Order: sequence, then structure tokens, then C-alpha cells
Amino acid sequence: MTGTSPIGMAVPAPRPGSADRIRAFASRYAILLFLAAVVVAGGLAAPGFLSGSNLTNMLMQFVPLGIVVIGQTFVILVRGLDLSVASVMATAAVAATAFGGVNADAPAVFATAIGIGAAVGLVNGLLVTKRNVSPFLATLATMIVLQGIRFAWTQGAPSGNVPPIFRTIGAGTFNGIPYNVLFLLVVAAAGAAALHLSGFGRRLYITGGNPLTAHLVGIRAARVTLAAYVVSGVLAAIAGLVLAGFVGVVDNFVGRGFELDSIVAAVVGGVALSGGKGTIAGALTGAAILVAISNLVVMLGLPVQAQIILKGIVIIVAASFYVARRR
Amino acid sequence: MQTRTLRLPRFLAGGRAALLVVVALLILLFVLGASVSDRFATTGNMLNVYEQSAGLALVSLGQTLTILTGGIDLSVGSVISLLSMLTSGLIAGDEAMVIPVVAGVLVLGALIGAANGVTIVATGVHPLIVTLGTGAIVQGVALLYGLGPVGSVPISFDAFAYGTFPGGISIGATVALALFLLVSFFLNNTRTGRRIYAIGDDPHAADLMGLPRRRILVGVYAASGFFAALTAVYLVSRFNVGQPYTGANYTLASITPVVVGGTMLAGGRGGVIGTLLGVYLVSLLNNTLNFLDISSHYQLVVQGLVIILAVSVYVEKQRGLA
Amino acid sequence: MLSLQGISKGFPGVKALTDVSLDVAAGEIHALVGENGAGKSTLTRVIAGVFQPDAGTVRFDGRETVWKGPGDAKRHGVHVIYQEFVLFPHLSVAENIFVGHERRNRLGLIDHGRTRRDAKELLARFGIDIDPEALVRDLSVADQQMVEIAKALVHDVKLLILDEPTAVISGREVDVLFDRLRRLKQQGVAIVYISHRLEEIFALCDRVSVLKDGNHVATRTIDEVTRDQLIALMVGRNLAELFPVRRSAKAPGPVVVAARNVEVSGRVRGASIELRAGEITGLAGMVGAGRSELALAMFGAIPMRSGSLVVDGREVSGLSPRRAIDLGIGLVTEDRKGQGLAMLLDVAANVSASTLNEFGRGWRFDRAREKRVAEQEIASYRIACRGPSTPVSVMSGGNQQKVLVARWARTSTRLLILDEPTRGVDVGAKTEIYRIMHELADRGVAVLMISSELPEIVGMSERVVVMREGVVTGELSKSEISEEAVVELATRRLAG
Amino acid sequence: GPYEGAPRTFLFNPAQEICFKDTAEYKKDGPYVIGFSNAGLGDSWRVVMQHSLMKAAADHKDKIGQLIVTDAGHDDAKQVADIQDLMSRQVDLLIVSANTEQALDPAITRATERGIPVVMVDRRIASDNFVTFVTASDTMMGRLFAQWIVEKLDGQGNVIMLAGQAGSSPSEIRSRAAMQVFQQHPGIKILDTVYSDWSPVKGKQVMQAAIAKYGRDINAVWSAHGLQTPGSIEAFIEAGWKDGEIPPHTTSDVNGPLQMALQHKVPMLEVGYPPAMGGTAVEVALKVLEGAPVPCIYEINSQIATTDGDETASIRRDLPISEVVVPEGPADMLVTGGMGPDYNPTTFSVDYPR
Ligand SMILES: Nc1ncnc2c1ncn2[C@@H]1O[C@H](COP(=O)(O)OP(=O)(O)OP(=O)(O)O)[C@@H](O)[C@H]1O
Ligand SMILES: Nc1ncnc2c1ncn2[C@@H]1O[C@H](COP(=O)(O)OP(=O)(O)OP(=O)(O)O)[C@@H](O)[C@H]1O
Ligand SMILES: [Mg+2]
Ligand SMILES: [Mg+2]
Repeated sequence: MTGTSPIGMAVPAPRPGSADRIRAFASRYAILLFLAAVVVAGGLAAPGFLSGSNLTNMLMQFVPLGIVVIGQTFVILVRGLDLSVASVMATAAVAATAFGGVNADAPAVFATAIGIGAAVGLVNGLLVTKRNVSPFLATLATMIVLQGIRFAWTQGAPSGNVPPIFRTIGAGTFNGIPYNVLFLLVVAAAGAAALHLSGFGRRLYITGGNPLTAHLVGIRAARVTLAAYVVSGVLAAIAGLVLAGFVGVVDNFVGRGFELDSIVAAVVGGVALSGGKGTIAGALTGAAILVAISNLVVMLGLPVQAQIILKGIVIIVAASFYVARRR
Repeated sequence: MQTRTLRLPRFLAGGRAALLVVVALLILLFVLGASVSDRFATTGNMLNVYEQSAGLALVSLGQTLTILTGGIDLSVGSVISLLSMLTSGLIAGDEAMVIPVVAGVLVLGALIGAANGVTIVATGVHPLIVTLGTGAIVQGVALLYGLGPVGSVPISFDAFAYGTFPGGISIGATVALALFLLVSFFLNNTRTGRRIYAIGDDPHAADLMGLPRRRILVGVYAASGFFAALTAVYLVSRFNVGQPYTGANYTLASITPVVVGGTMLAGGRGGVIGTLLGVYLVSLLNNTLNFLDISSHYQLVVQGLVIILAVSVYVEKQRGLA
Repeated sequence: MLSLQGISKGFPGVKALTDVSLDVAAGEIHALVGENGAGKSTLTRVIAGVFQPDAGTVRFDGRETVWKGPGDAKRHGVHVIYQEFVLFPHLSVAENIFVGHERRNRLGLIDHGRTRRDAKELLARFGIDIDPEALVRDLSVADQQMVEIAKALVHDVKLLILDEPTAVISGREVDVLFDRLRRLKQQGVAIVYISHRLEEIFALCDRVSVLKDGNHVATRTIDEVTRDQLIALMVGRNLAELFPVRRSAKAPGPVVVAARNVEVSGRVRGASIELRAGEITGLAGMVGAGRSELALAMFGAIPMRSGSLVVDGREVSGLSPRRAIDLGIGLVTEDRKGQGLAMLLDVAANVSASTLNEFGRGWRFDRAREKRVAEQEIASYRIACRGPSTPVSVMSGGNQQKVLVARWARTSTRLLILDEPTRGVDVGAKTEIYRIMHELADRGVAVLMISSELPEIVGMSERVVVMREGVVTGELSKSEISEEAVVELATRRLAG
Repeated sequence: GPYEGAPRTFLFNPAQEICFKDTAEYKKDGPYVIGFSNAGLGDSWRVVMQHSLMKAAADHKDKIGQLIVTDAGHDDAKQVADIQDLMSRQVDLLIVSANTEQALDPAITRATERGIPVVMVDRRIASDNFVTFVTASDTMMGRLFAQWIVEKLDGQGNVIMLAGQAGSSPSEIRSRAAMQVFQQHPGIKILDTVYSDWSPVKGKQVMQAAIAKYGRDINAVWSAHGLQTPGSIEAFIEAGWKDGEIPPHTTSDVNGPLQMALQHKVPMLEVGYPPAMGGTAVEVALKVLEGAPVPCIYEINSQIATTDGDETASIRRDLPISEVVVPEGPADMLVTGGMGPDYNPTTFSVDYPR
């Protein structure tokens, strides 16, 4: 992904020549090493794991999670949390079927979905910044409300067709490379540029690192925070569309579990829940690890229980690694 | 300079505004329900609401403790599921097994909770992440134990959930109520209780003061696990059987009454009495919505809005520059 | 009572203490001085069992001891008042005082009545009027510090360590504290006293030990050293003059910024102040006088209930930090870590924080230029760090303060407000900050320095404004400035 | 043409005595207050089932004074509370679609003991403490699917079981019934049981993994319902299976898989599990309240459909899939809903007595 280093990673610069240097290097890239280890071990243990078609599968599953994780990273960076992403995804997917199901509808579908995502992000952001509601609760509540609205809209089960172009985006491949990977690359590049190269990103890190400082240096912290929630909402909506195109049939399961998975992926990738610390690249690596592990479990023929248990172990081990590093 | 605010009795201290909001909402719902149906405001229906509060009450009681320390326990759902399966699976319809199995399950719940606490203390990872992880592990174990309902319990076992004292007062809900009062007393009048508030208020200061923060945390998560186990036993009593997803909904559901009842997610402020009122609010809300004939879709909307309403009314001004 | 032998303690990348040996006798007040980052607080923590030393032994009460943790040390009679507050904001004053030693009845339950009574009695002994049932977060910072002090004195103390206890209190409260400490000394308690205020050291202590870069440099009885010698020991060079003389002291220019009748909820009640180009104005007063709030309000960081800010003769509307920055105003706040710095970020990011637009609007952000700017500031303010990408969290307090000053000097074309700019800053860094203030004034910037240290007010100010209880009680011109005059105004009874 | 006779599960039932319930004790005068406690909505099948129930209530306004509908959101505890609340509202009869078989048993048993007649629909409770159960058989579906696969493969081959949700009773019952059949045929190997959570999205993901693992060794896919079947077929297409190569699939109710079967020449067996049973439940409820005897299990018909040439020795179809499918209809519409041609679940509204 991007090689940009985040600003202010609190890693003391190693003294030249010391073993610290190796350790610092190892700890900075450990998450990538971990992913590499999973991939290599997977390749050895399950022959089909590294086959072209399986890699394509994994990529295709990685993309929607990756898109959501990017948005989640924005929110966590400002000391937030977005539990409403899954609900937004499903609602955006419903929007994809709300029109005639032909390609000409695509712009309208896009506009509607992104409008929904932005609106939810706005509500989340306003609750957090204006009413001081804790992000956990604010987004939990919008998640529930949005689900109700969606159910009322669809009477309980979405129905209708997704425009074919979304099928292409969601499930098409070109020489084994899924089209949706392009989508992710664009989103990731834009996200990384916004976070690591732009003034907005700098404002975001300052706001997350110390909101009082942000206030004192004239950063409109509330607006920055609001923007982070809107980004998360919009990206969740886009991920919802990509997932809707994955099968072409929309149901209430679109996005299920993404709220916790995206938080876990970000944390596994080194984004600190205490705010102000983490990168897009790290978060995406975290997401890749989750996808690789769940795929590997299936490839190894392990029971579904093993997948759940393994995920739990990975969460704790990876997260404790970052804490150990911070000490 | 000190403003003399009205002092509530000690057990109500903390999140005063919250309690007033919850009580106001309770009254509002009651009036609303009574105005649409003359069957609503009957003793029978109110006892019914009371009875329905028990499960949520038990699990929220433990959750209040973890949140008071500034943490959270997202493993309760899985723990309830696993332990409900163990309860019915091991009792397997045998009257003689009831007492040993229930005792064992309660101990096991406390042990799982303690393991959460130890992991949190030993790794320093945020409890949200740790318990998410252990929750996944426990869920996996539950599915290993069985993919569907396991075992059964003797008919008499349902007394906990459905049994009543004379006058139709639910046994389960009354047990929960008694436990709330007990824990409230504990929090306000024992050393450990007060220290739970202290470590939630400022963990760093607690360390420098030499408070046994780690031990208390382990104890608090053990308590959360214990109450999850008790919830599991209650649900087996209510459902006659344990199932692999029985507890799933309780993970997030257990948090709502806590925060609606005025306990701050940041820790150090609040109390279990607020949670109890929060539980009654949720219970009454469900009942009222069923009486109002509102389509189930809008019920979700209403629930979400109630959370937002209750919580955003009494959020604290963030301590800032002045 | 306490004997340290060869104590060393390192953190990743930093050697905080090297081979420190030190004795503190019962009935002695032993001062510990040294520059920021010299290792005083770290030593405190080793003694208190917060950190285990990497090497060396701690002998306490004649026995070699390895504390299992702060609680263990406490049980043996070691009490510490830490540099930062160790208080539980949402517990009551009484509960804070007895936390860890809760008052209990025969059943082992908390005795709320006795807790309240005992706390009341204890506070009364300090002559401090605090409601024991108030929540600590509702107290002023000075009162919080008094609670901290009271807390340390409830038990049988054998060794009491105070790490900069007077940083946020002044006047009468300091007197009360010193009086207490002298009495404890008579009772045979060993006391370690850490402060950057040398006059306190001379007034209170028996012996003084100097730490420099983690090394124990010297221990002297207080009669053997002069102030200048002590400074020389601490900084390793002679500081002939702590307060540099401003060479080009021209007549002050016109009023550039004025605050008129500022009210801030409860704390500032109709204060006015005028600041002139090129002039250093001191804002003095007892802690809690409302100076910080006045400064924050002038900067737009907290809302004014009424009143106005006038810049170049024009009233500013819609005041906010952003607007203040645009007007050329800077504010170095008193709470470095809590308010000033983004601790997770590096020096460059902290220096540029208030002038982000300078590095590109919209999407682009010119990191290369930011880095160059940071390098310049590091050089011109002599900030000790490994470069622009050093995280501020690993830097010493004095250097962190310089980063803050560097940031705000960049925006201050009209006015720079510095709130306690040298609090917790060592003498070396102090002089540097004074030099920077002079430079800015020379450039025609109005400088407003809030300080609770009288020597600093007297030594640096060209005009002094004094506040008490939210009201300006007087103004002293250059020739009128003296410690006595300032104290007189700061404690003057308010009419009505 | 479609089979319109009496339910085959009834006709072929080998038991000499078929259980009937006398409902005289429940006889009372209308208008009735009927409570319907639904386990939850969330997929199109359940929505259509609820709509068919509301429609039937609307058709019987003369007898039904009020129909109160509650929705437990697939939460046992909420459903128990819903049932109690309905009893608190003093309904004359309860129609319940139980979220899980066992957990709702005590609550419904209590209702029955209190003299409230309970009609179960779609999902029953474990005990027999209700008046009657309106259903199409899960066991029959599971067995038919399995038997068809056995015969399609001539008793030799590898099968992936694409189940619903781990632990949910319809999925587990159908799987168990299927396994009874498969176990009788040593040549049949179950490669894996994977869980779709009744979702095409999840179904596609797990099938992609299974395909990556077993490739062309997969000879058939036993799918517990039609909701997830499209995901599986998609996974095969994307993995490079040409039309006509995709292994046989089973399905139920949903239009999408039928469209795909025809388009991609997938051998397919469809056994309906008609959501119209919601309406039937109302009819049966009225019979109970009128005191007429009803069978203990009220089975309704499942249509059997296959793709052309894919009938086997045991499985004969009522209709070809080409006649069941709605070619231009949405992929997720239910072809067995019985709600008429203009029905659209999203816009459906009916004036039932509230
Ligand atoms: N927990 C820690 N982790 C890493 N480094 C630390 C830690 N605590 C202190 N240090 C470093 O150890 C050195 C000594 O710090 P210490 O706080 O003891 O100094 P001090 O003399 O108390 O300074 P001040 O006068 O500013 O309070 C400094 O370089 C500081 O950055
Ligand atoms: N309860 C509190 N919690 C957090 N910060 C506080 C609290 N009370 C005061 N402060 C801040 O601490 C600083 C000093 O406190 P204090 O109120 O005693 O003095 P002040 O009014 O700022 O006056 P001065 O600057 O003249 O000492 C101020 O910045 C104030 O905003
Ligand atoms: Mg210090
Ligand atoms: Mg101040």
C-alpha cells in the first residue's frame, strides 16, 4: 500500500548501530511480517491457498472490508468508533435495488447510497460533537434506528435487482484481478493522501491526539470529527454497493458483522482506540490478516468453530503486541 | 464558589440527571400505555413487565461494574450462550444434577470472567478488544459443544424464570432486584466498592495510590462473568434448554440500560440503581410498544431514539479549558 | 532513614538515573534540585516503589528494601505528593483524603460519617475552607493541591516526598504548607522536597542534592551554598544573571490589543487590560485570581460572558482561537501536556500546528517545508532534540515548553500571551524563554506574561497588572514594580 | 400442471390413525382477537409469510375483530415477552412462529395451560402443547433433496452441504434428515458442511472457499433453501465452470436460482416451502375458534419442480422449473408466495383489522 509513514509515530529513533534499530524496524513492520507469515504458513499447509483463484477470492472478500476499515480508521483516529457501518452498508445495498435495476440507474443509486452514508455520518458526528454522546452509543443508536428505517422501507426484506454494472464492480475480474480491487485502491489512495499528505489529515491527527490542543491552535475540532464520521458513513455506503454487486441479491445480511470486524481489523493493524495514532496501510494489513485467516480455516477444512476461535486469539495477540510496543 | 447542589441519598449519587430522565421516561411511557389500553395499567400487566426485566437485569448488573471501571465486557453474550448449553447439557433432565451443575456453571462463569480480567491486566489491551476476542473464543467453544440446543432440565427448573411469590410477583425478577440492592450497598459501603469507582475515575492515580487495581479489575470481570452465568441459568429456566446463540443479543443489549441509567462509559461515575431503572425502562418500552400496535420496524426506530434522547439529555460537559 | 546506593534506571532510549547515591536523615528536609529531565521525579518513583531500579539498592529505615509497588511503600510509611495530581475527580474530597485508608466501622463497612468528620477536622487544621463532600473536580487547582497535601498527612509518615508541591499554590497556602513541613520535621519525619523555586529551598531545607542528567552531582548543607553556586551545579555553567537585561528597551508603542470589561462565568468579573507594542506586561495575582481565564477568553478559547477584545482600536467580533491567530495573537497555555502539545506527534507537527494553512490549503500539505521550518526553529530556540521528527513525548519539560513557545511566536505579530511560561522549567531553559520574550518584544510584539512567581514578575515585567478574584486591582509602572507592591495589590481587600 | 390434490405427506402417511384434535373447548363467539407472534422478519420468505397472514385476516374481517402482530427480531427472550404481552392483552388465540423449537416451549406450554389455543406456523415448539402446527415438512425437504442427489449421482460422488445458520432449527432439521439418506449410500461422500446464514453473500464466500479447496471434485451441492443458492452458483461460474458443467443444486421458493438454472443449465430440484402457510394458519385458527376438529399437524402442499430431464426414480415433478420461474421477475422474489401477480413485498399494504 502506501509507504507513507504516519506523522509522529512515537517510536524513538534508534541510536545508530544499536540493536534498537532492528527492533524498531521489526516492530514497525511486524504487522506486515505477521501477514506474510500467515500467507506462507497457509501456502504450506493448504496447497490450494495460494492458487490464483483462491487469491482472487480472498482479494474480492478483502475489498469491502478494506473500504469500511479505511473509514473506521478515520473515526478511530479522532477517538471515535463507528458501529453503524454495517447498517449503512445494508441500507446502501437496499438503495441499489430501489431503482429499475438497469445501468442507467447507476448514478442515481450512487447518489442515494452516498447520500445515506453521508447523512448517517453527519448524524453520528453531530451527536458526538454537539451532544457529547459517546461514539459507542451514538453509533449504536443510529445503527438501530437505521435498521428500523430500512425495515420500514423494505417491509423487512429487500427486494429488486442491482444494476448490472454493480455486478461487474462487485464480482467481475480482469485477468484474475477483481475489478473491485481497483475501487479499493482508489479509496485507499485517496484515504492515505487525505490522512498522511493533506492538511486535513494533519488536523485529524492533532484532533485525535489532543482535542484541546486542536481547539487552541484554531482547528475546528468538531468539524474535523464530523468529517471523519461522514467519511466513514460514505465509505460504508460504497462498501455496501460493492457487496451488493458481489452476488446481485440484496438481503439484510449485507454488511453483517462488518462493524466489529472493521474495528478489529483497524486495531490489529495498529490503529489506537485512544486516538491520534495509526495508518491506512496498517489498518488494511489488519483487514487482510482477518480475511486470510478466515479463508485459511476453510481451506484447511477446519470446522467453522476453529475460525471463530482463531479470530479471537488473533485479536488479543495482535492488540497486545501494540501495547507492548508502546511501553 | 462551591455550589450546593441538592443532595440525593448516597445510593442514588452519580448521574442524578440521568435518574430523573429515566424516571420521567418511565412515567411518560406509563401514561402513554394507559391512555391506549385499559389492560395496560393493570397489576397483571405491570407484574408481567417486572417479570420480563429479570434476564436483562442480571447481565446488565455485571456490565455496570465493568463500565464503572472504565471498561466494558463484550464477551457476556457468548458466555451466556456457552454456559446455558453447559447448564442444560450437563443437567440432562436429571433432577439430582441441578444443584451441582448450577454451582459449577456459576463458578465457571466467574472463572471465564476472571480470565478476561487477567488478560486485560496482563496485556494492557483495551477491554473492548480483549473481550471481543475472548467472546469469539467462547462462542467458538459453544459451537464446538453443540450446533443446536443441548440437553434439557427438569420441569421444576422453570421456577426461577416463571415462578411467583404469592401475589404473582416473579421470583426471578425479585432475585435480580435483591442482587441490585446488594451490589449497590456493596459499591457504596465497602472499601472495594469505593475503589471500583476510584480506578474507573483515574487508573493511573489508583496505581500511584497503591490501590490493588489489577486485583479489583480481575474481580470485576469475574463478577461480570458470574452474572452472565446467572443470566445463563435464568435463560435455561426460561427456555428449558441451552442454545449456541441464546446470549448473542445480550452483548449490546446489556450496555443500553447501563448508560441510559447514567453510568458513564468513561468510568468512575454512575451506579447500579440507574441501571435497574434503565432495565425497567427497556422492559416497559417493549411492553408499551406491543400495546401501541406500532409496526415492529418503527419499534427499532423508537428504541434507538430513546437511547439517544436519554443519553444526550445528560451528557456531561467535557472538562476543557475552563 | 533513607539511603540510596548506586541507583540506576533507564527507559527505552533514555538513561534517566545513573548510579545515584543519596542519604536522607530523619528530621531533615532534603531538597532535590536539577534541570528538567534531570531525573528528580524518576528518583521519587524509585523510592516510592513505582519503578524498580535497574541497579542499586534502596535502604529504608535501616533495612534493604525492594518495594512490591507503591502500596507496599505506603504501608511502610513512605508518602509521595507527585508532580501530577493523584486525585479522583469524581470522588468527594473526604473520600480522596482517605482513599487507601478508608475509615471503616466495626463491620468493616465504610463509615461515611467518620470519613466526613475526620476530613473536616484535617482540613480545618490547614485553615482551608473546603467542603469535604464537594467533588474534587469542582475545586480550584490550588484547593486540589491542598487536598493532595492533606492526603499525605493523614497517616504516620516516616518519609514524605513532595515533587514540586508549590507549582500551583501561592502566598498563604505555601506558608501553611511550610509550617506543616517544619512541624513534621520536628516530629522526626524525613522529607524530600523538590522545587524549581530556589528561594523556597533556601527558606525551608537543611540540605540540598543536585541531579544533573541523571547523575548525582553534589549534596551540600544549605548554609554552604549560595544561590549562584546552586545554579552553577544544576546547569553546569554560571548564570550570572537569571533575568537578562533587555538591551534595546525603547519606549513602548501604541496599545495594540486591549480587553474591555471581560466577564468569564464566575471567575473573571469585569477585567480590563491594555497591551502595548514592544512592551512586556506582567499579569500577577494569587493562583486562582482568574488570570488564565482572562487570557483564554482574550484568545477566544473560552467564551466571554460579556466584554470585548479590541485590536488596533477595532472591536473584534466572533472571537475564536482561529480568529485570534489570524489577528496575530498567540497563547502559550499553562498546561503543557494537557492543552498545549499533541504528545503523539513530533516536533515539526507541533511547531506548525497553529499555522497549518501556511503549508498549503486544501489537499496539499508541504511536508518538506514544514520540516525546514522546524529545523530553523530548533536551531534558533536551541531546542534539544534529535530533529524535527522527534516525538515531543520523549522530550524534557523545558524543551517541550520551547516547542510551544516556538509555535506561538510564529503566529504572534501583535501579542503573545504566556501563561506560567516557566512553570516546572529549569533555570537554563528559563533564561532561554526570557531571551525569546525579549526578542519578540524587540520586534514590536506585545508580550503578556502571567506568572505566580514574584521574582519573575519583578525581574521581567516593564509594567505589571495585578488581579484578584477576577478583578484588576491595580497597575504598576516600571518604577513602581516591587514584590511588596505586587503582593499588596494581589491581596488587597476588594471594596464591597 | 401443478399438483392440487391433498397433501402427499398426509396421503402417504403410513400411520393408521391420524391424529385429530377436538377443539370444542375453544369454541367461542366472535369477533375474535388473534395475536400473531412472529419470530422475526429479515428475509423475503418471512416477509411474504407475514403478509399472507395479514391478507387472510383482512379477508375474514367479519370474524376477526383484531389481529395483533408482534415481531421478536429473532430473539427468543423477546418472543417470550411478546407472547406474554399478547396474553396480557387477552387475545382469544395465539398464532406463533417460534424462533427456536425448544426455547419457546415453556412459554407456549404456559399459554396452552392457561386455556389459550395456540396455532403454530412454520416453526413449531418441541413439545405437543399446542392445538396444531401449520407447516410444510422440513424433514421431507431435507430427504427429498438428498435422495435426488443420490440418484442424480448414481450413488457415487462428493457433496457439499450448504446449510443455513449453525444452530438454527430449520437448517439443522433439514440437514439431519438429509444425512439419514446420505448415510445409506456409502458411495456418497460429504466433503464439507458450510454455513451460509441464509445469505447469498455469505453463501458465495463459503462456496468460493470450498471450490478453491475441492475444485472439480464437487459433484453436487445440497442447499437447505433457495436464499443462499444463487451465491453458490455464482461461485462456480466465476471459478470457470461453463454452462452445463455446474453440479446439481437443490433449492426452494426463490426465483433467482431458477433463473440461473435455466440460463446456465444447472440440474436443479426445487421443493417449495410455501410462505402462503401464513394465510393457512389464519384459516385454521378460525376453525379452532369455531370448535371444528383439526389435524394435529396441518400439512400443506409443497410443489416439486425440476429442470428438464432431471427427474429421478424417486423424484417426480409436479411442474418443470421453466413453468415455475418468473423470467423477468426480481431474483429474490418468492415464486411460491401465492399472493397474486401484482404482489410486491416492498409496497404491499393491506387493511387488516387492527
Ligand atoms: N515513563 C517514562 N518513560 C520514558 N522516559 C521517561 C519516563 N519518565 C521519565 N522519563 C525520562 O527520564 C528523564 C528524567 O525524567 P524526570 O521526570 O525524572 O525528570 P525531572 O527531573 O523530574 O524533570 P522535571 O523537573 O521536568 O519534572 C527524562 O529524560 C524523561 O524524559
Ligand atoms: N476543576 C478544574 N479542572 C481542571 N482545570 C481547572 C479546574 N479548575 C481550574 N482549572 C484550571 O487550572 C488553572 C489554574 O486554576 P485556578 O482556577 O486556580 O487559577 P486561574 O483562575 O486560572 O487563575 P491564575 O491563572 O491567576 O492562577 C486554570 O487554567 C483553570 O482553568
Ligand atoms: Mg519531575
Ligand atoms: Mg493560571
